[in-house]
Amino acid sequence: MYVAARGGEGAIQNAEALYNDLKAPIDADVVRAIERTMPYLIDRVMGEGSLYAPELAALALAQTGGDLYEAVLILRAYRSTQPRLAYAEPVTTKMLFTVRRISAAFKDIPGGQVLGPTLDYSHRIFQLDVLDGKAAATATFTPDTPDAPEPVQPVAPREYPLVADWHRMAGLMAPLEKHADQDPSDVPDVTREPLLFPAPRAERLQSLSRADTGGILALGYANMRGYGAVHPTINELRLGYAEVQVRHPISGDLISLGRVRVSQAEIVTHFANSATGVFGANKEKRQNHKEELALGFAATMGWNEIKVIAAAMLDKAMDLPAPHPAHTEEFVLYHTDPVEASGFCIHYKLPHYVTFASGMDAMRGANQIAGDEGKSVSEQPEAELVAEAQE
Amino acid sequence: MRPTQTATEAASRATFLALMGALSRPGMIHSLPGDPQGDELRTFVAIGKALLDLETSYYTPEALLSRKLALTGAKGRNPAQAAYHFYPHLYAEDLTAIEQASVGDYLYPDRGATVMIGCRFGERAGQCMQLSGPGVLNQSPESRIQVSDVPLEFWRQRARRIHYPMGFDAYLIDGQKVIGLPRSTKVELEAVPCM
Amino acid sequence: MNKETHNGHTSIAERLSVLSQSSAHQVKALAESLLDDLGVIEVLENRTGLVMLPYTDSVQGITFNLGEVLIAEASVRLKDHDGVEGYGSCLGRDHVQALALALCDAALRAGIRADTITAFADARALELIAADQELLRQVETTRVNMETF
Amino acid sequence: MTLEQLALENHGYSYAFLDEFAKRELRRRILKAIALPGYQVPYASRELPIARGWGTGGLQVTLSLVGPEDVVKVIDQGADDSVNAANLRRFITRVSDAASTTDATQATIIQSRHRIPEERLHEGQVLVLQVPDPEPMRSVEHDISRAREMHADADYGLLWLALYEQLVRYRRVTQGASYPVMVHKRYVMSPSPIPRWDTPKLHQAAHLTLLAAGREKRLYAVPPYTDVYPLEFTDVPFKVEDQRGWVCIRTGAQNKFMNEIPNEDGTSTHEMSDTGYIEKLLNAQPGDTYYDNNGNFYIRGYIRS
Repeated sequence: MYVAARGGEGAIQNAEALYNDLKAPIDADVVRAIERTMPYLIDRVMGEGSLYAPELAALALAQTGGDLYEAVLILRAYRSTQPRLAYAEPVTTKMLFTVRRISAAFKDIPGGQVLGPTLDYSHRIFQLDVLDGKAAATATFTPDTPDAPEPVQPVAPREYPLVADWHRMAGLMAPLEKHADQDPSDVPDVTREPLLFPAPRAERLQSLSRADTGGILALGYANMRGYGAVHPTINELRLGYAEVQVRHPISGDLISLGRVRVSQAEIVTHFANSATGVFGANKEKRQNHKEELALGFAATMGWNEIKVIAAAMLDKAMDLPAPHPAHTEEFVLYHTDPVEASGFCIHYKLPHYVTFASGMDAMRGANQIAGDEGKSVSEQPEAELVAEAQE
Repeated sequence: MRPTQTATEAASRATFLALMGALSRPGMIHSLPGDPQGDELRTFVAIGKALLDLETSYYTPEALLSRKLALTGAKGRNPAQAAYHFYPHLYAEDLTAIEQASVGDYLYPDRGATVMIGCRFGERAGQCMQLSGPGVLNQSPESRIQVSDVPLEFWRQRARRIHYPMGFDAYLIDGQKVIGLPRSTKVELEAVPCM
Repeated sequence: MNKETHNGHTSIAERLSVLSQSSAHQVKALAESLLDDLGVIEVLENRTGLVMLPYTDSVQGITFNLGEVLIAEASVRLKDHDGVEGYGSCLGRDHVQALALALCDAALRAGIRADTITAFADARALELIAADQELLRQVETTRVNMETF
Repeated sequence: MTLEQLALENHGYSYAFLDEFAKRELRRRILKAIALPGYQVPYASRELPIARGWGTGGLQVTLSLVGPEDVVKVIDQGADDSVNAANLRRFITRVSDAASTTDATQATIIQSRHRIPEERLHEGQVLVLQVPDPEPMRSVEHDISRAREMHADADYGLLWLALYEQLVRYRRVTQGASYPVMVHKRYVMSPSPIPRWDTPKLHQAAHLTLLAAGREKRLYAVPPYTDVYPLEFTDVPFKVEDQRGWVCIRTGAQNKFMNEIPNEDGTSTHEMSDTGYIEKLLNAQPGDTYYDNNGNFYIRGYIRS
């Protein structure tokens, strides 16, 4: 009948051991295989974990048996133990070593439409031969180019112009404002300062970058499906590699440490300035009421197209003067952090018997008063009463 | 994972615990760690090391101290912008700097500054003061303090600038000893010496 | 490494960039072969840590923090060579690789076995360029012929 | 000499897990919280290797305070041996080398979820309370920016109204745990989901209480000897849980906060929630408690009902 006197400590250790026992043991080869065969899963963990470290992301997945939220948490917690050594040179879209770049707004764009690596046009059919051990899945690159008899020799450019720059040149969009050179350590940082609202744009974009893919998709989809006033088109979507450049502390020269995978999306809507209430973020500065295109933007570490497309739409939706509650900045940014949302959800597994008891007491007290007066509070919505009485 | 605390970490923590104790019990003297024989700036430098880094800012009129505090990575700022003020000696002309110290705003009163002031405790010539507010036990010995080397005007200025919850928080420092005076502490000047 | 040489000269920084992106195994072997010539080495710093990667929003042009990148770094001083210092860093958590890079950097700055290091770096640079070209050739095959899109 | 020998050892984790930047930030915020009793100070809130919502706010505060000479007590629902308490204690001692105890009066730091010990804490002790939701006005104002303005204006009308509505509907205040309190006559504060039984223990207490919400990134404090009053109407006084007649099955004690344990026949058994106090009652001489054996609170007149 007693709450187990000293059962807690042993039980938690055995529970963890059992978890590990019900999955195959891991070793360096398993971790390496995860890293090499599941780059998109690794990218998702790194993006949400806010730490680019493919080897550790693979280890996190292996250790947790692929529980995505647990893997993200390990990566986030590891960040807390590591000193920040430097700020890299800011990455710009034009500098991206781009391998995929498409626009839905125009048939052709300067630089062209390049599909790069994608499953968009694949038939989602099992390669059952792999299971039967008859054939390896298509592992080698053998371009299928029916209308080009010779193997293609030309090389794609590594960098592309911005579609948005074309809008600007064509007078459809406000010119880019000049921003004074900023010390990177002065860029607002949600990991160093708590998020307060209205959030600076830098904090909004950083939050979206590390947000939960599923959460962003759900809110973004609600926006796309009809709860948003934005009717967006993908202006430009890119996958590429960004160079990580830091200053050599002795010579002051920039040195490159290598590249990391990044993705970014821009979405575009018409009538940024119209009286329909669709305003750009810097509406105060545009007093001429000339109709302009308005763009939303998002980027993340790793290749994760769904997240950046949905996030770019939310970026635009959050600028609306009176958006649907699900698209207000506070709502979106507070509820899409994977570590906070998942942690709070599972915290309900913790005992709450003190708060429950306190609530029961309030309910019994109310019932007694009601009983004395000849009616039961139980006729009142009881669940509501206990809920009110609890935390 | 073997937890080992470095000497720097241990010193920072001990300094912080003294400041936390002092602020929790205004008027009660707490001891800061360190060498009691060191130079007179040592406690200010130690507090700087415990609280400052590149995410915050400081102001001090003392050039040598300023150079030492800069080593923490904190930004040297003017009195109005600095989060932490350090006055190894508080001269009358420094009161204009304290006048500018941030008292925060109603939404974020925690943005009010913290002011460290070098002074002497318990000397007979000192100004006697009665303290009250959170952390002060009525009638306790520490509810009265005697402080010298602080311009009298400072106390009037403090009373004028603090509109609780807005205001600045102060630490009085005499060598290794520290007294905390959060903005929540009411200070009444007494006409006669404490002892 | 995608920077071409300027006027035929490759700077130390460019060579370091190539070394940072070369395989850990090869760079460690190179550094190991330098040890005897470097004299007494003082390792000033050798650790893992984070580099914040800022990103530029293409819509409003503001800079924001995309996320952090795990790196390893090292600083060394060559005590027998006028205290020349070297620094190296690389992606990931291999702090021995970072130390190897810092030693190569110090050796280049002190002019010790510079030819060996330079030859190694230039060979790796060609490999990196070739790998990039191969990828871009593959990407080019995915360009959409607009009449059929 | 080889490269491997030359490389510095990479031990990876800092003392008490958090790096020095994180600790300094927490410490700066804790000092501001003490200067502003009951006011919610925003802080960055680092991620820990424990899930968010499982005490990471309290844990960060503890880690910024703890040293090797500390003696730490960790409780959850009053119990030292509950799974979450055991896990947090294991983590804190593992990363700090601090000792642990179940004795509330021996601990230098007590981290707790949902309870304040029955024995009176003394000067110099720090009680760290884990907070799921720091905002006492959440139920009446979900927009935290707006709630902050209401705190700034000391505008607590909506909260009073909510209590009044409970009175009208149920003839009593139905707020259970997390009973809102007024601190130093200025800020209304959530005392964390402690039962109403524990709320008076914050008033003019000898110890320092630090409260921290990791997920919501707010921390706040009640310094020693500070006024803390539950929101109550002059004619409807604040009431603690009514457990009169409940007897602890293990100790025979009464008038301490009890867990109710359902029996198969529909009746209930009761057991004290504070397991450290049970242990002491059974094996040693406990210290003074906040409530005497007749259920009287030690500050006479504070609880009016």
